[in-house]
Amino acid sequence: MSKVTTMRDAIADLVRDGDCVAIEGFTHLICFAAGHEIIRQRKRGLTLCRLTPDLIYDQMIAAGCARKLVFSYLGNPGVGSLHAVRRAVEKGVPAPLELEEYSHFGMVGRLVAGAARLPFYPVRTFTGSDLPAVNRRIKQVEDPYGGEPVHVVPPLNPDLTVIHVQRADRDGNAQVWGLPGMQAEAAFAAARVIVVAEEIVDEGVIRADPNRTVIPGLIVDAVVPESYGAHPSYAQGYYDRDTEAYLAWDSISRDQAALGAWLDEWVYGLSGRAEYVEKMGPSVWQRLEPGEAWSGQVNYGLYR
Amino acid sequence: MSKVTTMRDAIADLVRDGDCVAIEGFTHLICFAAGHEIIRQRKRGLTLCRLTPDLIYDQMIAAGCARKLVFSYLGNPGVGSLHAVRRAVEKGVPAPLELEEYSHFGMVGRLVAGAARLPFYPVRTFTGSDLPAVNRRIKQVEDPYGGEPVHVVPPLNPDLTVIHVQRADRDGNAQVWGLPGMQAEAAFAAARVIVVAEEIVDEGVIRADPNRTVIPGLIVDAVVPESYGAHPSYAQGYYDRDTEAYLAWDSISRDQAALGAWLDEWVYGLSGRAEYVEKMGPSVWQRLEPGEAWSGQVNYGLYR
Amino acid sequence: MKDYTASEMMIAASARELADVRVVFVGIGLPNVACNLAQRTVAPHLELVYEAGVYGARPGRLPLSIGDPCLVTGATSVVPMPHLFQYYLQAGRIDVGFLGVAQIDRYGNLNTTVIGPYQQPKVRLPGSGGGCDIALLARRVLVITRLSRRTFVEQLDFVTSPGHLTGGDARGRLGDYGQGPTVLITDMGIFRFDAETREMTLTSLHPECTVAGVQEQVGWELRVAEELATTGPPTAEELRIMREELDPGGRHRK
Amino acid sequence: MKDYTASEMMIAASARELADVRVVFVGIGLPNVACNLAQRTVAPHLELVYEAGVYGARPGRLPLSIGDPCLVTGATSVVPMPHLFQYYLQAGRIDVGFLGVAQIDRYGNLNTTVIGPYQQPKVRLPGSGGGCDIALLARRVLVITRLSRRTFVEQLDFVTSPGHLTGGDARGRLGDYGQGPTVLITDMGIFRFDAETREMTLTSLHPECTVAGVQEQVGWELRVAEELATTGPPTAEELRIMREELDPGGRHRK
Repeated sequence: MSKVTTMRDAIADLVRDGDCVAIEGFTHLICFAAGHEIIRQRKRGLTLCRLTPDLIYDQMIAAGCARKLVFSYLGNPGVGSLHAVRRAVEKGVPAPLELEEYSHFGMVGRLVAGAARLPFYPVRTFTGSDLPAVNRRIKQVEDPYGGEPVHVVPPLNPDLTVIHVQRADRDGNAQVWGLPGMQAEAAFAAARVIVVAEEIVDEGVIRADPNRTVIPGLIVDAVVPESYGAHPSYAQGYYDRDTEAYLAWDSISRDQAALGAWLDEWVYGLSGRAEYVEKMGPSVWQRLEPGEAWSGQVNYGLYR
Repeated sequence: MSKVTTMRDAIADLVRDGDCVAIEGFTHLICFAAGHEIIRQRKRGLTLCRLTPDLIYDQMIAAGCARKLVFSYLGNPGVGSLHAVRRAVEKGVPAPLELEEYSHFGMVGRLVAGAARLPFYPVRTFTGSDLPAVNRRIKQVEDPYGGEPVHVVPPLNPDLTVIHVQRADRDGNAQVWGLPGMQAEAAFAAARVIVVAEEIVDEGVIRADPNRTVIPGLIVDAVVPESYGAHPSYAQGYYDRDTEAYLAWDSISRDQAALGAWLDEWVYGLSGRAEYVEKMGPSVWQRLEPGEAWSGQVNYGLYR
Repeated sequence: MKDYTASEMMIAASARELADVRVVFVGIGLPNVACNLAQRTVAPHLELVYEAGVYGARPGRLPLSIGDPCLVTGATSVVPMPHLFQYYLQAGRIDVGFLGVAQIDRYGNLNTTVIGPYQQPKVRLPGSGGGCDIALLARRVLVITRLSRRTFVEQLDFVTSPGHLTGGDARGRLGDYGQGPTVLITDMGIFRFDAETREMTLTSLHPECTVAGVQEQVGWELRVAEELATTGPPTAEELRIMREELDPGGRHRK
Repeated sequence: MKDYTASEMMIAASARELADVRVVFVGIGLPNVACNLAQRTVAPHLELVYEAGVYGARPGRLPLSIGDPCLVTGATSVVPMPHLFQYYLQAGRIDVGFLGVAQIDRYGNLNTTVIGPYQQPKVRLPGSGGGCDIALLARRVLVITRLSRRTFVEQLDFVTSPGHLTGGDARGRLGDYGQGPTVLITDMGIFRFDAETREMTLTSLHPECTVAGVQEQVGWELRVAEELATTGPPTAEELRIMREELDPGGRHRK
């Protein structure tokens, strides 16, 4: 069954105001295209979850989509602050933002518990930190085998998770190489899943290498083909992380007006990712094109 | 650093009488070569751990290597009983065997806890089953978030784990395709690890496809090249599961004398796996040779 | 005279129960044959899940073991076991768990552990494997087994995999688990579990079988549905697939 | 006059601390530069671990982010994050965790969360990321940061990542965790933590730096080792690698 659709339709159908939304991807495969479409469709009151909110949530928060953020690292990775988030937290601009924070391992545990339908997940961290004091969802359980008590975190189950992948078939069976991050867990934990793919491939391509499949079509509601949909983050083997864009965001986002102008130009002013790619221009995509480093292939063997 | 050695030396150096040993591999990649060498070196008093003891533990128990079995499925998969284990359990022949049993999910949880150094692992199973009544290591913890109590199992940390893989480099960085089973968890949970590989490859082969690496050399003590080392189990893409051998074992193992003669011929009477392969003869290996089904390859991209 | 065996009838009837099912967790032995037949007949889009770590298998032959290499080649996804048991089974993604059994009672509780006392068993059976986990966590459970007084007992020697426990709402009170056994397929007829008492009830007899014949193989007073159906015999196509493709050796069809 | 910057001295000194280390968990920012320099100088077999899921990275360029694609291509193993955090970090497989910081106190406790009160922060910092996890679970921790009164404070606004807590055996009483910070490398000197009190102690001054100069940047009365060493200046090779290979733009070397 084909679930292939456009980003516009997928977001319109599957994102509701007030939803808990995860656009996952740890540095790798962050679906900016989905985030921009959510901004464009002026979704409101979202709880946004990600380990690293990154530029995409900075943009969504600046655009007024979110009321709450569940996270573990609130920075522009390798650059510095997320200024829009800071304005919301420090000054309530454009609106106050509720924070619920963990360490990375805490967020990892939350998503594993969500995917596994466990009531809690044990993580040997947080001890001695002030985090449990400001986040009462971090609790402890006794060790029934007589050891020390261990911290636990509750499951995280987004209403919607968006996963960007290198390739998927029409049913949503999706493959990733390079950093798998929390992609599988975020998808399995969610009630609804959008898979956004650099390429739509035949089912046979997926079945030729089943060990690379991280998400089965079974849990996928919509499949969106969207080339360069993760820029300025990256897709291993397809394009590089756009360091210049991450550095440039630091100055754009320091000023709410400049940020507004950027959103007008790059999000509201465009119909979708295809226009973004065209407007960005071929020199950018050329600069980000990696050389070749092939995996080699393995024989699964034909057994009849 | 090269850790390449022979099976004889690896077993002599790394298996001690009384050890807790896991030769892991769920149906796939069960290292019979290592089990036979343990029999040949007459190791004694072992606690053997595996989800499915399979023929290899049936043979090791018949040979008197073990005093205890930790497991979840005590059968000849797809065929029927493990007769040597049954003789030990039902009649104490050749010696009594202590059993500690779980469901598969319980064993999965034990190895994950062992690999993750967690004091326990929660699994939503066992409720309503008699298993917790006969295995007091299965306990419950309260859900601090107000839900139902959940069963937990304790970590399993073998003294030694043997993992069979399709390929590894000299440092023990090992890759598997096809069923990954509990290979990674069993290795990470262990104090000592032997990697047995169908092929030793250059480090560059491993680094060309890092997503396929399930075991890092970091946790590996010895690397043994051993072609056909998993027979009559199989290595995906290398050789088929030997259904005939699994069926034949049913009658060989029904009789302790016949089984003893089999051990004399196929284990004690041979110096190692190379002789076993030669004695088995080319027609067997030809019968088990699969056709080709290649994975295709992916581009990781060169980033400089 | 019938031109098929009782086992062939049982396997065909089992496969038909999967007609509307999307995802089945396939147990070892007879369930394996039935699910593979279903995928080739009534349920071409049936996703076969194997505890070894396979989702979406398309085996080119009948696998002897549930970890056969033919389950991997051409599958949709192959994953480590913690992933399969947690994100698929425990998460409630499995529509049907399909199990075989050594002993079963009237409430569909299953024993695959021991005959006799646990500490000094008369017969040591294989144990749970994934059985207990599947019985609790699949949304519902199908059971396939041959009728016999050794199998259909008043009192289990050991409850490996919970069915409806003592009947009624006993299972519901266990907590957040699947609904347990809904159908039991045997070599003489099909049983369903009463909506209220949860006792197994004969609802369909296979051709040429009788209630008295079934009762003879069951260790308690059998409950029979008011309207008893007759199972349609195996079709020529079902028989052809079983005999030519799935089990030419006849291991499971005898 | 020195032909290198204070930051170059700091990075070189940090890299040298990794001489005998096998596995380092690399934090974002300065630790990233120091670990990459170490791999190219004193520790060619150093295994770089990145929280994004990379073991055994051999980056061909200095990654800006800890999830850069250059960390993946040519790495030994790339795994999902639960695997990395549990089987590597929590299991005690990481020899050294290498962290940067916004605020640090005399016992090596780290704050990367807020300046000011948590609920109404003056400055909202990035938060823990993997910091708290690495600080607890790596066998020991190295910290790299520039000296300044804003950073070296008497009292943290928030303990994100525990160091030695209130000193003495306070950390040991926490339970089964790593030994915490053992070395702190700054732009003016190197500190180690007293075996008994666990207070940070200046043990080496970089060339042309003074105790008084260090004290000026620290918000409490500094503890200085009886025998104070002088750090060897960056070698020509260290400088060449930093300047030509790792950070030609000078982002971290200023």
